[in-house]
Amino acid sequence: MPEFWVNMGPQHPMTHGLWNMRVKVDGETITDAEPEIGYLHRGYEKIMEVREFEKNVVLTDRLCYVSSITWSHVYCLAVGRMMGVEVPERGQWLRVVSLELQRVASHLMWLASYGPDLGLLTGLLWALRERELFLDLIQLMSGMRMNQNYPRIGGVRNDVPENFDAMCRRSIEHFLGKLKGYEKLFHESKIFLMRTQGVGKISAANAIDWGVTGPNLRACGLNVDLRRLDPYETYEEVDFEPQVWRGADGGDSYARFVCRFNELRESCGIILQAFEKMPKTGAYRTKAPRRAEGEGFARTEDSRGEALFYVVGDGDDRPYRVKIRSPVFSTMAATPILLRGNKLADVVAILGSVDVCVGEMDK
Amino acid sequence: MSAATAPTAGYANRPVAGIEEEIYAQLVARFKDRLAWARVVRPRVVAIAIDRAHLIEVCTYLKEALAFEHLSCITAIDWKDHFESVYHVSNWHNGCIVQVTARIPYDDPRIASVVPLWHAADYHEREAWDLMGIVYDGHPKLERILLPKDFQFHPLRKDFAQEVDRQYISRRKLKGGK
Amino acid sequence: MVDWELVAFVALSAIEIVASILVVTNKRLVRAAFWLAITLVTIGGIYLLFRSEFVFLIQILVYAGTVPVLLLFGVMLTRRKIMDEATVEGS
Amino acid sequence: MSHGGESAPLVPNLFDVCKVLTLAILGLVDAILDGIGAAIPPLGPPLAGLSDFLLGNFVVTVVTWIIAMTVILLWATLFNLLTVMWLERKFYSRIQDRYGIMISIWSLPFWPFNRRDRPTHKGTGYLQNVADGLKLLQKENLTPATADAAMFHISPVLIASSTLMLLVALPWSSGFYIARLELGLLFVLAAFSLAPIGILIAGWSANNKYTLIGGLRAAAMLLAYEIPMILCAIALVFSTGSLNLFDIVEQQERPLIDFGLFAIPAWYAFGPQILGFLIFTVAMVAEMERIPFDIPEAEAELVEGWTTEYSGMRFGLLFGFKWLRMIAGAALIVTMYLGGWSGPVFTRLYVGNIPIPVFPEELYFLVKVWLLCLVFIWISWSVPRIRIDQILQIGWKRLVPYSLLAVLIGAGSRVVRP
Repeated sequence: MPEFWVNMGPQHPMTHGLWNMRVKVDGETITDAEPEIGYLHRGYEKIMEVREFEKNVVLTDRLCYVSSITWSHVYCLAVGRMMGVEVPERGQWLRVVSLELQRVASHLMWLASYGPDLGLLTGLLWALRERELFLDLIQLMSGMRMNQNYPRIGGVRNDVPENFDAMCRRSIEHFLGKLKGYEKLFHESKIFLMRTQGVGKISAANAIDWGVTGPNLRACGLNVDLRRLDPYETYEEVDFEPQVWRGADGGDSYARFVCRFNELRESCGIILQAFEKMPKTGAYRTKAPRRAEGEGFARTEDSRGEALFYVVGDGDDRPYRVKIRSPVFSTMAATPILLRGNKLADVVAILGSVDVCVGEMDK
Repeated sequence: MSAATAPTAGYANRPVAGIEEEIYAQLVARFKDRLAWARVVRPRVVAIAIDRAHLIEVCTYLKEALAFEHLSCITAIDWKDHFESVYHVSNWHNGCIVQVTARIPYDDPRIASVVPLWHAADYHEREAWDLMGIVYDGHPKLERILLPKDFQFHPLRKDFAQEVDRQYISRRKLKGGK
Repeated sequence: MVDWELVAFVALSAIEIVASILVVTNKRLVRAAFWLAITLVTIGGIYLLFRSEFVFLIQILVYAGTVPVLLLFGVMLTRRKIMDEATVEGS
Repeated sequence: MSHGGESAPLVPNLFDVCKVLTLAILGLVDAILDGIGAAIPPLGPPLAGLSDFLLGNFVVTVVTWIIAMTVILLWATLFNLLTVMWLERKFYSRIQDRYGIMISIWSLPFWPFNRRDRPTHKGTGYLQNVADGLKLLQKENLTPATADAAMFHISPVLIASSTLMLLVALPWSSGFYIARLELGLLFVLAAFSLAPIGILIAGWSANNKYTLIGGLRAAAMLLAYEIPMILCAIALVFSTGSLNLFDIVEQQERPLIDFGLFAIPAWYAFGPQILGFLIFTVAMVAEMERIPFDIPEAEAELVEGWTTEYSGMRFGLLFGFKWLRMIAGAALIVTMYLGGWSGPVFTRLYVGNIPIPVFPEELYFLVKVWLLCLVFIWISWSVPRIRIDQILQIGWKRLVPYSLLAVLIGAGSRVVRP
């Protein structure tokens, strides 16, 4: 049988967005792969140059709709560092809470899309059911389910409602109970293990070289978590365990799955700790100046890896240049390595496990 | 190096206190006269500026001697009279990040590619070429990545006018401000 | 009275002859395989006329169901070019 | 089984029932013709000749056949197919923690009662599949410009007709059937094996890479799973000594161990054929392309596999007949291994002198078939999809050797207990 290219995208059930994975198959085996991205390029970096600093938060929300707060946050952090704005302690803690809630929601969205990738539609419905809990919490916090527009330069937009910690505690308790069901559905399913174990392997050296970050890098056995390694906000004071694949055979889809899955629990733990450690009252926001000059960057542990914003100001009230470093953009460069030698059906098992979000990738 | 034999012990995932001063000292000692400027920005962040001719030298030193294995980001900036290519290179062992700013003249937007050092630079350099028009010499496949293949311009350049006024007019601007 | 068996035999034979001619004259291998399947099914029908149901069913099971599939499989695995050329207007 | 008396079908003999219906219809036509002949005298003699022809043996037989086949078709598609589709959609919705389809006759706008607070979303959802079918009927049938149109159009016909052929030989009870074939088992297996060529042709003719790969996968899977299926049938035939599905069911209609109050029936699934039963069931799941074996139309990577390019009712036909194949497969398994229409309790209600079975054979058969379908549905909504190489490994390296073992066991049990 001759080798031929199969377009998986731009409109394909596998892509979860608008991009194209071209794979060259020999029968069923992938001999080459080439991602084609840019279908969703909206010119963020250019648009942000004509909007005032504060108003860009609305834009950064829309970088990735499943993980809005983390992206707005890293932008606010970068601009705040450029302006030299100190965030009050309660504001920092609120940021941590919102980030972790968003991380859980984002990971659940990933879990929801990973199920149907493997033909397990039940996983989708279950994960979306639990995602509602966290969307409700985020809604209580920010007023919106999507595109929350919550972080601000120098803090957060508003304080949390009364009894928010109790609500979080209740939801998280319920959620942790439900996680056992997921383990039955995923971890204990022989077929799931057959599909994910040993496919899409990448070595740690390759992963570092190609700029793979976040859970995908930790799945290779590298203990690298920016919340720990380059702490921002109040993550230094939180006691948590970055989820690293400790087994011998890392770097495959299963390791990525396990790392991400365990992060759900870890993030819930962080939220609970944050409520214990945060000051009960106090300012949550400081006023930021309108104009700024200089440069600043911030990198955070986004749900998908290392998110970096590099902002340059020239004394105007708008950024002179903004650069968005999307973790998915970098991971996408490494996908041919992940794919080569696997079967055509593994494309979904691999690309689902790296958690692609097209909005942030194409900017 | 497979994942099983990776020196995970080397990745303690804890920031090393005072690492920025150490890195700064080493960089200054090594590239004393070739640095346009260098400073410690904040804990774990060092920023240096160089000319484009020294880029590969500095990057090789960072990667090989100082174990900066991870290229986080490449940014191209249009300063109207010159370009800058900014590299954020980070170290997974101690959490330090070095910002290398390379200056590129406006009339000759070329700089050496760092893909041989970090494959991560591949897409970022393609993107910088795509949006800013800086040619990265030695890049294996310098093609449009985000924009269509037949696109004619490099839209992030400042002379690629954005229709600011039609999109967004600030109150200050209405009053005749900047 | 019409001999219906004779009619059936003649009809089946005619279909079989036409189909077998199409097998060898058709340029598209997949169509040829389809006509081969038709030929084999009609042969099975003739077996049925001989009151040998078992042979008929085995004929359907093996020759109509499996042999063309194997043949098509082999064709598709060994041909250098599987897909037809695009013949949309303008390209 | 002896509990509650002899089993009896609700339809004692499909052809007799249909013949009564035929005679009634033809009698009505005859009466009308007589009336016309009486009203217009010159037409009398030719109409009398026509009615003589209509009531002749040939026409009655042909019309009876047509009516019998229509009854079976309507029974299979309108009742069984819709019910099993509804069962699936409701059942997997419950697995997924949601209500599932809810549109039923109560929620239709023309429903005259209870109009003010019509329970739009409180129905049982039985009509949803009808609505979906109607929607598919309205849709345009697209043919890709580069497709081999003739083959593209012929393959749904091939697949649908071979699926309907299954219904000819499947008995729903000892009286409710079309043909009592001596080689019924072989016939059903042959009819099952006809569909893959249609799938392969469909995959090739659409001239699309997804359909092509889907078709090739279907062919590869067929080769791997047809063989264990037939080997298991051979193993069963060692025990039954017959290929007649009626004989096979009859042999299972006795208790294996009688505990007095209840009895373990002598179903072949409980005997030495258990291995064959399991392998046959697994191979059947592959045959009807359900998750975890639905790789020919793995929607995650191949969009819809070999059905990608079909639209409108052609797609609806292929899609709906998947369930029909599932029903037929489940019915075959029930007939072969799970005792067919035999059941524990049979009671008769006498209306005058006519015995009406309260628990007819059809009921037991349907319950078994639907339960088996539910098991298939349960499996397919709780496991992911297997990869092509793994599926072929399971087929060739596990099922084929095990089915050979089943043949050995079947032959051995024949020798030990003749």
